[in-house]
Amino acid sequence: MKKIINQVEAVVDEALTGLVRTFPQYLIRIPQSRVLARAYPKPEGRVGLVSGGGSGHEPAHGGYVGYGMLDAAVAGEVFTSPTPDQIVEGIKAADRGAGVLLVVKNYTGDIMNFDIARELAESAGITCAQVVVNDDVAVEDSLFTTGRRGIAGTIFVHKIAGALAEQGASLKEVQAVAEEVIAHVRSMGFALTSCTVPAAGQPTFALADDELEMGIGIHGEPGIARQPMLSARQLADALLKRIAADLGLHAGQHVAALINGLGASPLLELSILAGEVAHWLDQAGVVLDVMWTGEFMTSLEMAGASVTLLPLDDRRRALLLAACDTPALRQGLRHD
Amino acid sequence: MKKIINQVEAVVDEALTGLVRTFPQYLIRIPQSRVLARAYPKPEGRVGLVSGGGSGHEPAHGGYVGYGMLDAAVAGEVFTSPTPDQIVEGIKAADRGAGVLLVVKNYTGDIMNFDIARELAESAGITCAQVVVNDDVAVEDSLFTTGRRGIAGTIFVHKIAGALAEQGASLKEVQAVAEEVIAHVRSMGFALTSCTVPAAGQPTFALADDELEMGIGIHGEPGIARQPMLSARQLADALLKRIAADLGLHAGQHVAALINGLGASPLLELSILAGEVAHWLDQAGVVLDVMWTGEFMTSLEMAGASVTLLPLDDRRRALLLAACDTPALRQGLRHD
Amino acid sequence: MTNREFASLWLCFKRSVADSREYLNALDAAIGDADHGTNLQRGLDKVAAERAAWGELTLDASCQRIAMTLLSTVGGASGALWGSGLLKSAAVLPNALWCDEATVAAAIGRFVGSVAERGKAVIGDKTMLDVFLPALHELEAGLARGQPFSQVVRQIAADAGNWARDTAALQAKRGRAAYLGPRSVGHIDPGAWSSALWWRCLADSAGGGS
Amino acid sequence: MTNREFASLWLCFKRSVADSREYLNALDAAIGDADHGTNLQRGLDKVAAERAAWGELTLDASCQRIAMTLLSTVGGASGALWGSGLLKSAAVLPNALWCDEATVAAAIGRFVGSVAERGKAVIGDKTMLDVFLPALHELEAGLARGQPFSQVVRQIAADAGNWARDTAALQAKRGRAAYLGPRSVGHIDPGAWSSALWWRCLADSAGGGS
Ligand SMILES: Nc1ncnc2c1ncn2[C@@H]1O[C@H](COP(=O)(O)OP(=O)(O)O)[C@@H](O)[C@H]1O
Ligand SMILES: Nc1ncnc2c1ncn2[C@@H]1O[C@H](COP(=O)(O)OP(=O)(O)O)[C@@H](O)[C@H]1O
Ligand SMILES: [Mg+2]
Ligand SMILES: [Mg+2]
Ligand SMILES: [Mg+2]
Ligand SMILES: [Mg+2]
Repeated sequence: MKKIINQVEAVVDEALTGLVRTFPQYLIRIPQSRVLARAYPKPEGRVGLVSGGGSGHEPAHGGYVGYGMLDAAVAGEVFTSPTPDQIVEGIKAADRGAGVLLVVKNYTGDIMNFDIARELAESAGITCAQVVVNDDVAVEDSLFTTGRRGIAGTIFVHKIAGALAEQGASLKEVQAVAEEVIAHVRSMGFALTSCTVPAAGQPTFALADDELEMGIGIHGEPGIARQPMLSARQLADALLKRIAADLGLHAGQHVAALINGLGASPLLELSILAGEVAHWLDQAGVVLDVMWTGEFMTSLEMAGASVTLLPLDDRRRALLLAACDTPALRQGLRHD
Repeated sequence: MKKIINQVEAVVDEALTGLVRTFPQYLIRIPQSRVLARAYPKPEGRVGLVSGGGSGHEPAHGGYVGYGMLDAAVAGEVFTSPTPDQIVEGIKAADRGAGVLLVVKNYTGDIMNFDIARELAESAGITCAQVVVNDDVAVEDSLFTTGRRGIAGTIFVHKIAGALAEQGASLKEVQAVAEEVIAHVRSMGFALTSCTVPAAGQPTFALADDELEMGIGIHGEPGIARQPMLSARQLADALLKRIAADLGLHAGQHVAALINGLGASPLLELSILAGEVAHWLDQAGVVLDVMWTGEFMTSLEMAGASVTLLPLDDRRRALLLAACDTPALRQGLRHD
Repeated sequence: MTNREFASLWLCFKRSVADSREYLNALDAAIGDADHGTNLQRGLDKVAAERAAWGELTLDASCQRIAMTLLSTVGGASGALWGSGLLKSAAVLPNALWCDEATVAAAIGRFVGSVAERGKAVIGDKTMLDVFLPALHELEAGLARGQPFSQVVRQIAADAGNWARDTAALQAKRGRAAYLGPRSVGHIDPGAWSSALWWRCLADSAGGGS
Repeated sequence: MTNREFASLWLCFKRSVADSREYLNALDAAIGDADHGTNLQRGLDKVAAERAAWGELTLDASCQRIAMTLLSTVGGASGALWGSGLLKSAAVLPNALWCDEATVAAAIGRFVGSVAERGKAVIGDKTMLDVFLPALHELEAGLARGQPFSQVVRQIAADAGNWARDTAALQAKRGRAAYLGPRSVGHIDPGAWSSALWWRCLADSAGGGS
């Protein structure tokens, strides 16, 4: 294992230090915690947004703390959901007196730790609501199991719910729009390499030079199938077919797409995938209103990517395009 | 070699297609060329900025085309400087009647191709000026060789010269500020892994699991020395010692720092390095006014990073912090 | 069970997990995210480090402290399950330095009930419950038959490794491994394995010398 | 030299470079960026593809076209050097289907002069000039001695591989390899090697059958 680190035990702590040093105009760290909160909190009386989860997904989630998105992000150990006490700190930091929405990805650990935290925060008098993102169509959505994972589609939830919260909507309204996004957003990813959890010291799995893992999550866990390597066009097709089928996508529909690198795949390759996704949608008669390409929700230094689609109506489009100003996502600058 | 591509010959072309599909509000592609230009050109009478070079450094340089930075970027094949005819297209696209500044990185191929292009453009009646970035202190600056390489410090040149051009300064003034930045900016990098040029099909060099290459460039070429792996703190120290010595850096000086990932190193690790750089500067009594951490000038999927320092005076700081709006760099949003 | 025995149970568990850390991570790498050993070790190291400061604590208080420490240092699924489960156990344990064996069984029963309720897993879902549920059953049955606690627990400790190993045949329905679907078959559940280690420590600490 | 011989020189060079592509890339990987074979091949493939459309072109025109094609498809250091160098050669070649051997030598002389001027390299800098300069010298000396062109060029072709190989001992002073400093020693310069291939093709195409 070769990484730009000091001790494996200190990775999360030191990365948070570095983020705050890089983005002092955006982020503060709540003392003695692993919570990043806005350097300039939103006005009193607005709904707060908290997200979080294991580390190793940078820029998620600290990178989305700022105007128009999150109010606080709680970082666990690498790929380990944060503990309830830390989440409570995040909720307190985000609370501006109008309630706090927790955006949780659907993992047993995250759900349970956020549940415990919510119980604690509510007994401390902070009204909380929670939404659970489960956008990964690679995983079967069954009542008898834990259901689908939450992956990169979470960023669209942060963006749209964050924009509405910034406008002064109520907790109910912000929760409702988040749930509306969750009901529509679908993702799927693949890996060309595994990643190495620092504390484990070796790659979680091994792939031959002509293999890929299809339907990968964001924790280095194996995907749903190992298969021969595909071209960018075939990859786009494999992901989009499954996403489109799940969504019942049809010609004339408007969508936003997120082409998300998992860590080691360079923008050169992600751009090629973006071009193929756009081409596939063109062929299907689907209107691509917005596309974001880059690294939004990574899996340490895994090579690979995920594709997310979110069907848009006028309101979701407007909220998605609303100005935001965070370390990792900035848009809406006005100039000549 | 496993990459998200179709055919190796089409990599650059398809990546440009994907970039334009992702950023239609920022970029257009000049037909039949590998030139990306602003979708909304700056007003007539302002100085144009053109940069470019081999591909494989994404988001450089197309990612910096937009308000406050470049007017056009010319992409060569992977790690191969663009040809003169393409550069001429870029110059034409950037020309708003007040002359065009070419920002070239100091590589024999780039220099010669830009030289030929400049001769062609000037004979077509476009006034050009050129600056050559050579910030890499790993390479000895000698009159008898090609001198130092241009690496990530180039981004500061784009930003500062671009901001001044946007304000309506003359070609002479824009060139002068670019040269001023070049005179002050210093960088150095290291690699934990090699990268694979798509057309070559295999890694340019091999590193053992406990080795790194110190003083690496951005083309997968070997660095100046192979040495045992270092911790993040030791890496920061090794780079900064050399940069500081070259700059004659002293306590009380104000600087901007750029922590630049080379492709595969995740933000988690870059943030740790950023924290160490900030800590080193604190210890040295140097005032860190601005720090950017992320992927700015990559070397395909190489793992590793470079650190850049630019001493600041009030004018350079103001230009560095001025608003800009490009695919890869956006700042200066005003909000409550 | 005395408070000393209770403390030595957790120190034993800390050592066992540390010794098996790589193995637990490897089990988790096959069907999860390679951190189960790291997670438990982080929490148990903290428990051991804090123990010096406890002095003579009553059973309810020490169980409560261990619960809070695990809850705030382990994270992940196992942190929430162990932490909140032990909080329930603490409510059953007395404000005393000793309790009888029926109370120990009741405390374990509350723990298992809490894990099942929070995690919504049932037997056969390939989780820690595939060790804890049969173990609890055997404990209650043995005590009901009038067998000595130490003997019952030693037998459970001997069986627990097999119960954990048997999870290899199961398809995961809960936890991170569930996302693998049929691919989860063929691998032992890491949480089941660490649970077997806990029962071995219980036998060693409270089962009386052999 | 006839225009047919001129064309066959370039088709030979295209084939040689294609055959040596991996080797040229490997040489460039050691002290540069692993693309020299890919770069030249891309340009020469284009030259060969366009050739069909040329018909019977005069020497100056075909040299000019090759120059422009290489200039606009090769890129990098070698694209600029070969392209702009050949543009200078074209200015020396006649508007005719044939030229004498002194004119060929003059054209090569202009090429070498242009490469030296644009690239600012001198002999021993570990570049293509470490083949082209001694080759030009031998050509001019041989012709001055009155030796037949074909014989002189065959001798140069035989020596060129050694001149290229000798660059291994040199430390690079120009081009990308210069950044390696002392680490560039011990590796053959890729541009010197491809230059040796060009001279071999000149001998084959214009040197008369052997
Ligand atoms: N819903 C659940 N009910 C019971 N046990 C569970 C549940 N989910 C996970 N587990 C247990 O937790 C173990 C994984 O713990 P750990 O790796 O520490 O957490 P994470 O899965 O969050 O990385 C699994 O092996 C399983 O035994
Ligand atoms: N200044 C120079 N003068 C002469 N030849 C040069 C010079 N710089 C580079 N070369 C030649 O070009 C070759 C490299 O070409 P190539 O790999 O295609 O371009 P790049 O270095 O831009 O990747 C070198 O091996 C060397 O022979
Ligand atoms: Mg985990
Ligand atoms: Mg090159
Ligand atoms: Mg785990
Ligand atoms: Mg090269």
